[in-house]
Amino acid sequence: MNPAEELKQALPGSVMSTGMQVDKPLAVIKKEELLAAAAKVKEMGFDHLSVITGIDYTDRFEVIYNLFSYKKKENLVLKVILDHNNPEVDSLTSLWKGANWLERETYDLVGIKFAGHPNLVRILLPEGWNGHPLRKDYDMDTEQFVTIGEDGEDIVSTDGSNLLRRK
Amino acid sequence: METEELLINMGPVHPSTHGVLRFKLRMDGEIIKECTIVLGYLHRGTEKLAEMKTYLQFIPYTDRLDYVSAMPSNYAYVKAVEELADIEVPLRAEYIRVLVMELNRIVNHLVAIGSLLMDLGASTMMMWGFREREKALQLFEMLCGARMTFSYMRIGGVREDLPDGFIPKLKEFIEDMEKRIADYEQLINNNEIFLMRMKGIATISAEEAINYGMTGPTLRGSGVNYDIRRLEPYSIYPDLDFKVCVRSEGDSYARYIVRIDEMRESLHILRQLIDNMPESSIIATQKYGIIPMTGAPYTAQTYFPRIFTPPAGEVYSRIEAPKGELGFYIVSDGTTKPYRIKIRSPSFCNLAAIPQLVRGLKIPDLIAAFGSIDVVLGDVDR
Amino acid sequence: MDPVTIDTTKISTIKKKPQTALEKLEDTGLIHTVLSAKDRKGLILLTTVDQIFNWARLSSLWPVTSGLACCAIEMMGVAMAHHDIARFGMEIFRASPRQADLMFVAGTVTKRMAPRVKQLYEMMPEPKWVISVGSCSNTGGPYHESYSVLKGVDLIIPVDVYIPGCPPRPEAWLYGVIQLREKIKNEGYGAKWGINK
Amino acid sequence: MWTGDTMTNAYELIVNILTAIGVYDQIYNLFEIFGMAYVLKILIVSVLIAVLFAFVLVTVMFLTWMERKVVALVQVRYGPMVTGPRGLLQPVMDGIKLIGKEDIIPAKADRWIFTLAPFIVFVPALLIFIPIPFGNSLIISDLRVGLLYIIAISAVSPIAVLLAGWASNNKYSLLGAMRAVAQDISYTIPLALAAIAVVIFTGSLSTVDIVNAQGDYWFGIIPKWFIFLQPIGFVLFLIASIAELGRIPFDFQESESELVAGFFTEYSGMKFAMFFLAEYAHLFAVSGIVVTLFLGGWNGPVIPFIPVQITSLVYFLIKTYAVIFFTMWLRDTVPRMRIDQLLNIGWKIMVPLALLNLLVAGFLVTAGVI
Amino acid sequence: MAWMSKNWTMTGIIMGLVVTLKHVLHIGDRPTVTVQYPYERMKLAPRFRGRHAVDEDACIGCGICEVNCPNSTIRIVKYKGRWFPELNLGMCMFCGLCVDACPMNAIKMTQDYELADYTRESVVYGPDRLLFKRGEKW
Repeated sequence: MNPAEELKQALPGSVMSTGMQVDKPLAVIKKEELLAAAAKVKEMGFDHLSVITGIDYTDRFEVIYNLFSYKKKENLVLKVILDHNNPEVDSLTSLWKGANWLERETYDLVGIKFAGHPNLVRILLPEGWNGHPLRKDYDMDTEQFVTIGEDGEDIVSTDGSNLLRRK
Repeated sequence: METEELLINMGPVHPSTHGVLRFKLRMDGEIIKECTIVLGYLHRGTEKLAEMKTYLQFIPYTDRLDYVSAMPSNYAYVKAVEELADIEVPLRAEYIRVLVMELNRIVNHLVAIGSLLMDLGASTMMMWGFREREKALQLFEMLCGARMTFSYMRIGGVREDLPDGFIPKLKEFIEDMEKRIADYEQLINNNEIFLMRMKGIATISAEEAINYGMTGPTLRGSGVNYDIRRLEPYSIYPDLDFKVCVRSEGDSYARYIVRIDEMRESLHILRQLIDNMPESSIIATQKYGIIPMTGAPYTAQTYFPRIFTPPAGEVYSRIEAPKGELGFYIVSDGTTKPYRIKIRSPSFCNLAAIPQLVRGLKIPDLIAAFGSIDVVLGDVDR
Repeated sequence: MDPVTIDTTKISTIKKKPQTALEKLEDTGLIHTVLSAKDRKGLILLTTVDQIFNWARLSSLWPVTSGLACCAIEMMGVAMAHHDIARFGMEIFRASPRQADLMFVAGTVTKRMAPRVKQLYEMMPEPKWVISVGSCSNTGGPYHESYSVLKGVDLIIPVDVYIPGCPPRPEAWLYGVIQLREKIKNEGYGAKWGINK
Repeated sequence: MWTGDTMTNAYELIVNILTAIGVYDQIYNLFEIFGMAYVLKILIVSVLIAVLFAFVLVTVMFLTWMERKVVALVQVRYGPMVTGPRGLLQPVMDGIKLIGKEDIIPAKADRWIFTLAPFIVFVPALLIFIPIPFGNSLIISDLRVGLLYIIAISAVSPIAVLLAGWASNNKYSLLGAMRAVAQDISYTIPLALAAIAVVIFTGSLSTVDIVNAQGDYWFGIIPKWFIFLQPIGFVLFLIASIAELGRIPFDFQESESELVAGFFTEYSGMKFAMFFLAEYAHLFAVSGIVVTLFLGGWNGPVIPFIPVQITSLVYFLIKTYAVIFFTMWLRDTVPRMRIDQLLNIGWKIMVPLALLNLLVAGFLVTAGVI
Repeated sequence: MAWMSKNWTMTGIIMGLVVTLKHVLHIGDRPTVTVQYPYERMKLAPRFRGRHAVDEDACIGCGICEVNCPNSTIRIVKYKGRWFPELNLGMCMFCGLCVDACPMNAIKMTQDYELADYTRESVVYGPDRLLFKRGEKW
């Protein structure tokens, strides 16, 4: 029996469906139950949180957690489906410290909020950047510039006159 | 005694941040009380660009993720697409792929060790490391015409076959490398100052390392016997004989020694590959290839799938890159361009543990710890 | 398959090693300035100073240590044993911009990095030069469509020499350095300060 | 005869040479007419000092070239090649370029101290050469407290370093300066203690006396250098002087990968050049002192028909360059230490060992063994 | 007091000094490896990907290279009444996809890497600098 089925048996209320993602077992979790399911999964021995991926499907968001177990040498994929208007899901930082940066990155680039995250700020782009680039509706035409403020922090604006060289 | 805290800003342009990374340090004298890492000074938006490129056009971009070891990045991407489209790769192509990846692993570790020692103040090691790197790069140049950004892998195979005279030169390189590794070890391994700087510094336990999602030599330095080449074998690794190098101490020195040992193992793998190199085509033709022009030789150029459309679906595929677990999460919607590509880069996840590693240490220790983690900023910021 | 043979020997003409004393002097960069100073308009008083200072400047270009991306690794390659930029007296990579004369913009200049690069340039004392290395800093290169990359470093700071390549191989890099040396030879003493152009 | 042993310094040597040629009396009388004989002495000494400083500056320039060449040799490359034959003109070019650079004083820096600090570093670096015997009678002034003078003068540079670090108003500079001062202070003690052990044998602080004490041979072959009497003292002195110089493995004041450029991060142009020159002048001076104290100074086999002044100068320079080469060779081999480890070693190992060494030396001399 | 238990005989450092001295004296196959560039050159591999060259007779100006270029380096422009590619080498990433894509095998990559120039415009290589005739020595 693969781990996704196992998880469904243990928590029948929170697993919506199971399946396979190429060769990896996949379980779709209800978004309210993610933290409980993840705790259960960690208990099952999946100690390595490999990656968190956020995907914008224009009508919905999906967050995918790829897990691996060092003990059992098994893979497991967890998937949460989020509403497009207000994408928010529980943070897994309490279980995996490594989730901290991965969630921040997902927040930064895709714009998914993680409830309970200790420090949910942008990580790759400067604070104040307009929009989340990996969303399909991101405006690629507006140039945004960064300048340094008094205290050494970044200031984002669409006006690059301080930065650009006068020709 | 009450002392005033000192705020120090290291980077983004600093000699020992291996590129553009910024540490914000809250210091008590010379002791780091808190280290905050600010990323994103090299964020180039590769994942967004991937949505605008065809599957083939994205290959050169994977070179520029981890620019010290581009072949594994190439391969990780190509492997993910092949898994998505279920393409079977000819055996010779797989052998060549593994050969270049292992060669690149040596190059990566040479750069890693060299820049670590450079940060510690011993520039000689870096010079010697780059001397051997140059020889490896000449091999790469013979093979694919570029030194760092190869764009050598193709979906279903590799771009070009091994050129004449490649294998003898490779053999020469392996012979030479054996001697040089001995030189490095004599120079630095037992150096008292080096031991003082590295042993017992920035220790991380196995549980913590796993919890942080650390992978690669960094994790193996903490005593976790984990190598994707062994546990989730891909390509031809199941047929190869190699040892997973593990140290149990979990300090900077252990991570350094793991790298030195891995170079030896890579040489061992290279020897096996040379001995068993099979003869076959170098690119898959069964599904997406086009019919070659009559009389044209059997190369990637003639079998080049200009319009490549994998079936719709999602795949996460990962390999053991020199720095750790490198994964590509690809979502295809059945068009010529990927819908979404997410890159799981080893440097990004390994770097996340630095603030924990260096708390209570000093600035020189931060540099040693950071060097021993081996981070490339192109891989972190993507 | 490949009937066209491209004769590469003609492209890469190998420079002759200097033999006579005059050739050797010219190679170091002095003689050329002596000869060319006559044709140039400028303050006569400064011309002899010109020759000496230009020679000194082109002979000891200290770059600032500022690698940005991929090209930075090749910058290390240039400084290492096989190519050895030290032959031109340039191995002193100063970490502090205050002591540097030359900035290699080696790699992608992102929007977030751009003000820092500009600041670094402004911190360097005059006279100073900039070499833009690689496609990314020349024009934005592979990433010129990206939302977070500046489309060429010359938008923010003046660039003296552009070296194409992604990354350029170390010889191409050294060729760029030689081009810069040629440029400095023909500069006036105060060219960088706006006098004696 | 002007090659006699009666001369103690270079002034007397010059006077003797002039006398031997037969012009000294005329010149002396010329000055005597105006009642200004002392001016002649001042003149000669000034010329001597000018010659010394010129010699030091040329040597320093040569040392920067040598440093780059030695690094290149270890790292299997060539080093400077293009400028001048084998790149010999490279340091000159660097100097001229630095003169022509813009001199930046940061807006928030303390203007006066910022400008003053390089001079305070540079002047003692030259003054330290006054009592160093370059050869038989080739010494500006044989001070009776020569060794004390050297240690005292070299203790001035930490003050200037601290001024430079403070005035720059830069955190890296300040940290670098703090490190430099801590390091200098803690290593001056073992340095002085190791030197005093030598003084116990000679009974004099004069550098000339120290060198003369090493002139003999044991069994006619082994020179009576203090390195053989004081091996521990020699090692301690060498390590402490490398630490005082702030070279790898002890280059915390600069430590490029940690503190950018240490206390001179903010300096540019000629002021930076002064720090640079002072560093190498110090290297030369310290190597000279090591030679004087432990390696027999200018002593060496006498070659007939060549004035002893010349042979002794050659012996001294050969020994000094050997010491310099060793420091450069060491620099290319080892990584940098950590500042707390360095201080630990300084206070917990070097000082006790130096004291023990002193005790043994004192015992040997009192017991009359040597 | 952990540092007290360390090896203070410094054999490690002495070993290091020995191996560096071997390099200084070039003992045992440790030669100086520098290639003095303007006077000597490294041997380039035949596959080296340098500046492009376009076969004047073979090129049909179809624009497949333009389409296949990952970052729009190539533009098709009119030259001598025909259409040829123009390459902005300041933007090119030398990946070789245009060479792979060309249906006529007209576009090649030469071994010329000495491309540094003083202005941004002068690194844009038009057909005048790219074209060569088949059979003609370059």
